Amino acid sequence: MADHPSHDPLAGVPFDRVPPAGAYGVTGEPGIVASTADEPFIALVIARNGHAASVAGRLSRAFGSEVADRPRAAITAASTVIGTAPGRFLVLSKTETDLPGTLRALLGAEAAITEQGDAYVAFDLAGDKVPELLAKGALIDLDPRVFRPGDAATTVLAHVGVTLWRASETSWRVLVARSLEASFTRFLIASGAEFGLRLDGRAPGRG
Amino acid sequence: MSAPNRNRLASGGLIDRSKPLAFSFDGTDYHGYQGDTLASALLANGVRLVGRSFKYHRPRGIFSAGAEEPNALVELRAGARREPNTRATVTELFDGLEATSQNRWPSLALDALSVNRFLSPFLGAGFYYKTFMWPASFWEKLYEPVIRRAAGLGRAAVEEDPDHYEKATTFCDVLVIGAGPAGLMAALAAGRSGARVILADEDFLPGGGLNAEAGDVDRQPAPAYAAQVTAELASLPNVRVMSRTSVFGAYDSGTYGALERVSDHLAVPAPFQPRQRLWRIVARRAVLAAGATERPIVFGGNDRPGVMLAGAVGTYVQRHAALPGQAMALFANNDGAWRGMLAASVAGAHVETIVDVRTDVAPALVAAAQARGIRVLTGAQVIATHGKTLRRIEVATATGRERIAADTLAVSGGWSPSVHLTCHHGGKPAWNETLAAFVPGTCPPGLTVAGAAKGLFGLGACLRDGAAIGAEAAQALGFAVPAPDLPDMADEAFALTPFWHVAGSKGASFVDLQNDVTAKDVGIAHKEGFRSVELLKRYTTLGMATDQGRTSNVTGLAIMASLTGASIPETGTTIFRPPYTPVSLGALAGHHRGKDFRPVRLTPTHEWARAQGAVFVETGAWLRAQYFPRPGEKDWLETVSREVTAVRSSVGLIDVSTFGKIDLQGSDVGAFLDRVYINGFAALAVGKARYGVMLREDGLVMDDGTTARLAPEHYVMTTTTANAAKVYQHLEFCLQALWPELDVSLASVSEQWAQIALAGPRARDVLARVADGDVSNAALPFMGAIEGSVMGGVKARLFRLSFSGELGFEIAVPARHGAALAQALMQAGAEFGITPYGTEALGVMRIEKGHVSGNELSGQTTAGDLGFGRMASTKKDYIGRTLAARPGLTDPDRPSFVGFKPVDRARRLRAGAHFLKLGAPPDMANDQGYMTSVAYSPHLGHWIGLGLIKRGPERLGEHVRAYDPVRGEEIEVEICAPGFIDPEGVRLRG
Amino acid sequence: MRIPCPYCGERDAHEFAILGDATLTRPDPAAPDAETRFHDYVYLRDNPAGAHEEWWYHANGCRQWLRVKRDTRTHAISGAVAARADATSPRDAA
Amino acid sequence: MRYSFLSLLANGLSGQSRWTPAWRDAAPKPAYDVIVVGGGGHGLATAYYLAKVHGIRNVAVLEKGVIGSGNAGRNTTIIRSNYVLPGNEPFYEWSMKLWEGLEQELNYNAMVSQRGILNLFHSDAQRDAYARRGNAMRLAGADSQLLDRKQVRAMYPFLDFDNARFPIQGGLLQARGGTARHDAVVWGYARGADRLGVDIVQNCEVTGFLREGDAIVGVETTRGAIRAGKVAVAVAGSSSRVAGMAGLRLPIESHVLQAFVSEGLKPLVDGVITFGAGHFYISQSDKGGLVFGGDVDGYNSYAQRGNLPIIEDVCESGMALMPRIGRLRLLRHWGGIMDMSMDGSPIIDRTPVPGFYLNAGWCYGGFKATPASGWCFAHLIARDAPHEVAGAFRLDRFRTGHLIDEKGVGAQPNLH
Repeated sequence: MADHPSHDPLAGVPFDRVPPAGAYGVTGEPGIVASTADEPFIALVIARNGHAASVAGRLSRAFGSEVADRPRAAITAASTVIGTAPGRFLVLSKTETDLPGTLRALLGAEAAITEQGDAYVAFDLAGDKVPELLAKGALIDLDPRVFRPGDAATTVLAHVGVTLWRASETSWRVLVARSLEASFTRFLIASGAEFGLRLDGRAPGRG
Repeated sequence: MSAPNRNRLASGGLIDRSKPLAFSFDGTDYHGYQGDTLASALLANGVRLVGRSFKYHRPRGIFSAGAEEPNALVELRAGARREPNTRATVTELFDGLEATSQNRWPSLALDALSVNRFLSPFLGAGFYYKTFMWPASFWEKLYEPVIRRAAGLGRAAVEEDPDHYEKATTFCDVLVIGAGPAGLMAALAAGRSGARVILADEDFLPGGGLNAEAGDVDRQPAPAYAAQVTAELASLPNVRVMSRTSVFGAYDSGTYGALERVSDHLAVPAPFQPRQRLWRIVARRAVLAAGATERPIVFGGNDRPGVMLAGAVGTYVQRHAALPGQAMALFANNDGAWRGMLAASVAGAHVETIVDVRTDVAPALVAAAQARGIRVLTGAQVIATHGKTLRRIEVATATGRERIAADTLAVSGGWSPSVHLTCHHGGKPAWNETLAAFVPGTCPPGLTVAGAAKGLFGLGACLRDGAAIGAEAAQALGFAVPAPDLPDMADEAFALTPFWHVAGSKGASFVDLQNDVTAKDVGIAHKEGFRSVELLKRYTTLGMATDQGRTSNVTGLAIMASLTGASIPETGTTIFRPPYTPVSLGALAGHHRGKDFRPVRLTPTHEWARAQGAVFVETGAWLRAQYFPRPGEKDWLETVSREVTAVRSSVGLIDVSTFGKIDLQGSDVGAFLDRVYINGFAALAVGKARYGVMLREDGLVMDDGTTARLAPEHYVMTTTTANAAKVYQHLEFCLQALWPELDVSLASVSEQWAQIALAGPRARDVLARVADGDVSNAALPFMGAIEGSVMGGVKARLFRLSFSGELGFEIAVPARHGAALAQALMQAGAEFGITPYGTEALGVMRIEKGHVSGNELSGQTTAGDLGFGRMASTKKDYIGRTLAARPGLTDPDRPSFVGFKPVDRARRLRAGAHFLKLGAPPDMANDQGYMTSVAYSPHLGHWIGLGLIKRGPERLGEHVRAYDPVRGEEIEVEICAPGFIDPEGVRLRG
Repeated sequence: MRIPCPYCGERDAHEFAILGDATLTRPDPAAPDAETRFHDYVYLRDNPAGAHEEWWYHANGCRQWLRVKRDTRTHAISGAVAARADATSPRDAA
Repeated sequence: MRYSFLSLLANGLSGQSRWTPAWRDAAPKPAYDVIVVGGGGHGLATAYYLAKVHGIRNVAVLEKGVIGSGNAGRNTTIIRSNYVLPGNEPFYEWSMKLWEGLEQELNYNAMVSQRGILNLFHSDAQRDAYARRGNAMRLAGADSQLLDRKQVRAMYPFLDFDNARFPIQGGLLQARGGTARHDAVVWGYARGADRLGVDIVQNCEVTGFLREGDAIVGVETTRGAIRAGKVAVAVAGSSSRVAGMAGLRLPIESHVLQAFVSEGLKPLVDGVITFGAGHFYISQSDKGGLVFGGDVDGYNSYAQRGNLPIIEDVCESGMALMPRIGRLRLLRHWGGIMDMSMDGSPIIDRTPVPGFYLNAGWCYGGFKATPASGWCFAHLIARDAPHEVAGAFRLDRFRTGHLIDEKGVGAQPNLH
């Protein structure tokens, strides 16, 4: 080990700490920019038995984008609604400070609402190399020709359960359980180092 | 340095003579060129002795030019990067390469254990099973250590592997395995259709056999044609060419395992590059175009350095411009080998003699050989070899015997299609009489075989077949395939007479070169009844070496068949298990090693706890604060006792966010809880929580926890940390599979809520300063559960619960506020000396209180065992109720839950000690149960324990032995009720 | 091994947990021979070499319990449906 | 032919020409006192002890393929008696004792090698569980030692002590544990049984049972009908199928367990090590290959092969435990069909069908049990009463609730 330096992008970073913001891996223009700066309000909507279609319809009308009862992300400037299971939707909003209240008012007895805004850390991943990075952890087909903008999946990345979707041609989002933020970030850094990865952390304040 | 290599042709080959590469073997410096393998470079430098065999330590040379290599295994690199058993034949040469021979001492040329070969008359197959039994005790002490030291091949590195590994998954329509003629054409046909194609090839240069082909293809040299097709493939956006990538296994549902050697051709990996990458390739269709492996003929002295497969000679001459020797002979049974040797001769090799077992070799071939000055002996056999490395061969002809000078003997007994991956789903290859070879049998679903791998041995046939199979694969998936443009190629006729073993040989005739299995060993196996192929392999170890029997399996089978008189297919088939070629363990592990072995879960207060000086402990995936030592404390026990005392006397706090937390909503939650808990929940009032015990359907306890009713149709359940996922899965099963009619929605909120337990007589005083509302006993009585807010508006759930037995609260806030809550509580409790405590103190207090936890919820205990018998409702059905009534689970003799005190209060108790009656001999019949949990109780000033003992609750006050021989201890303990402190529960109701 | 989750699409079996035979029905606890029936339900298995219908839980996905039809000799999977009657496949509905 | 220095010498000098078959490849007779179905280690050991201990020599072992081609040849060769429950531990300790004299008993070197088995623990709760187990072992007369981290480090300094995700805290050592050469065990019992007159009939698959009323009085096979006083079945992996022919449903599922071997290496791992924070155990064969394994793949299977997730899981655990093995290579992996019972423990019992005796449910622990399984099954067959160390292995224990669940995971075979 002594004779050659090893290139460990995580050298010196304790495993039980979220790695600090900064540049990791090869130098130069980063192939991937990862950020947790955006902290949406999040709630889980569970349609009660038999109400999945109706709930999807109401969500579509309220959030202005076609919500389907399938693994898709319905995206607008202010919100994203993702199907995670039959009759289950994760609603993300940048603006609804009382998202559960809004949803209860909207859906009434048709759905159970659970606040989840603190359950997840939302990663924004941008750059051409994102699919290659994610392929190092995912067991699903994330080829950009197959996994199109708006496609979503609840799956596992390198032993970490995630809900991810492709927000646009070049950006991807991943929701990770809050307790696993450090480990997931380590995966991103270890897998993204060959492309160069810039990590933008959360703004202090809400965290 | 750049002087030409001794055995290097002046021109030709696919090496770059402008790029010399320095390397060393056994400490001697050499050089080769870009495009060499270690084997070709060694040959070019005239190195012929490269290794020692496994058992007899016989000198061995390079035998092949590929993954089938049985002899030329080296330790590559050094130090922490040492790679034992590396095949020189597939090792791409790089500048600075360092290789060492292995399995020899003190040196390759002078190996002490080569004396084994003089013992070889006694060391035949099965030898070990018949001896070393006298006296019995000598096996571990003497025989086995000697055998173990002598066995094995290379040495593992001593240090940790410094390189990185990765794993990745990719998907395609058509996976083409092998980039030889058939594979290239298959990839081209499928690629031109627009299908997503992956072409994976183990070599660093695509082309396979084309790169060793002397003739033209499509009016250009074969290697140039390969390069042209490769270039087109690389230009197609839907095609990915993966060189240095071995597809090693065919797994279920079209998943293939592949190993990409990202950096093995470099001295060290480039910055942030892995050494190797494991690929999981999910393919809708696969084309196996893995080619074929040449097999030798078995004869006396066939293992001498200088004896080499004929095709390998062709590869070294044509592709690497390296001459394996200066005076070559061929021993063959087929025309293909002749053509290869003639081409090598044209390229500059000195081929002097051809020996063929056949008498009817095509006159044109004989004439062509003779025209090049080659002596031809037909109807002849090589019966022996001579020289330390080969110097002469001994040939038996119709007229007699003669010795012929040769330093290289090319051998060809025909070709075995590389059917390996076709066997990975259990498919058995089928014997083809014409080819005298096994060809693919039933293939894994979606996989078809093309080219030589299915027994097509002509170049033109392989090209055509590859194109057809590639097109067929794409078409089957709905892609329109343009008509492929095929090079115009005529094929030479296939002519081979099966021949396996020169029966009248002199000296040992090796079937399996690496494991030193001889034809005689096959004979022993036959005599002793190990005649089926499975028994033959196991008894003789034939085919079990690192080359997986590529050059030996069929020959061994054929020799056995000739002994039994049965046909080869009757004797058995050679099947192959994955991996196709050995795969490094590092690659299979990928990034998941060291601290990254498994993800770590951190509590919302992790950083806060660290700042408080916490020592952390792994609790499943979680890292939790174990205790918070302070300067001057001499050990953990002092720290923990301080924490416990602080809680019992004033107030303390602990993060309990790791508990599973499940939101249940709907009109049927109460009914649902009634079915999953043994006790009743339907009548639980809003604003109240209740402790519940859950069974598995087999009647044993699964988990416990509290469930609170926050609103008429909204409940929140807590589970133990360990069982959080299991309980959630169980509840989903009940709801989705058993009772889908129930109106209940489940949502895990474990991550959403940070939860902090605040306990101690001053707990309410502290909470009152942090909570925004009333937390008086009236507003929040024991087992109360309310929603409110803390810290001036942070949403909170407040529970009046106690695990410690003290006045206690659990305060849940959205996770991001967890650390702030801890800080606020610390501040509010400062005047009471509020103390953060860890899992150890929590454990002490629950043991003092007599609560069960993980050690008691072992999956082996019933509700009755744990003292919950009376909790179980008799008015309703619930999961586990029926089977919990079985006699074995209701036997009053079952070990049941009680407490224990040391009779001598100064003694320490140990969990895991077994209970014996006083005076009873220590044996299994007298085993009465065991201590599940122990703690030092600072409150009582002595150790206390919880445990399970036969009829425990009936025996309070009785003394028994706590027997703990693994720690050399045995002490007398008194059985007592499990609640050591405040058994009436005054404190927690205070 | 890849399992066609009706909601998520084809996923690696690594994402799932298996519970076993899905042809068994939880007995009526009020039946007079309930203990025998529960014994059979909890413990006895046909354990066929061939077609097998089994419970798989998509733990790292949609958390649905699926009935998967799989051949225990070849591992070939011929179909998967969600346990819940009303949780029809969105692909079927489309 | 008895193996001795003399016979070895004579054969060495005669060009190994005088060896005779290790056992006769017998043709089936029309009837036997006892038919043992299954020519694996357990079946052959049963036949051997029937003949040797109970004098019942008119016995046939029927094997559908060649002997030892099932799980007997598809395991990681570990022998140990480190169980905790009273139903198990005395049995496995009896097996250990039989291993210790086996080679002299059989005149066959099965390479029984007691280089020790070390179970690592990584938490206080695991330590407590291992202490409980170690003490139970002592109660049953077995050996056990609870080692601390320092002692483990002295034994195996190359384990990851400094950068482990789940630090090693210590281990439970059974010094008498170790390995045996699995094939040789089969061959040794076959040779021993054959010499006592047992017919070993290969390529003879049982296709049905001969019945008289309720009772089973023989078998139908691919080589014809054969009558028997008693039919004893020891066909782990196929137990459900064979019992099904007799109309029995069993508390057993068939699962695949993979095993792995590396390329041959100079000595690296002396004894057997099991990782307590993942699914991994490892030893090194006398030939130099690292032999290792992990968990079952988890799903019912008769395919004798597994999949990548478990292979990766095992190698991740291996690298976490021994980070020096990264550059070593996996040479082969294969799968065996495990008879996974519903409480993780075996069955040696009569059945409700008269004349039908069952030996089944060995999960992944069958190899180490081979001698005692044969001994106790022979006892049961000969005397129609269970042997004292196997008395808990009853078929009806699931009905009565007298479960033997070492892991406490309940009726979920893939978790045992």
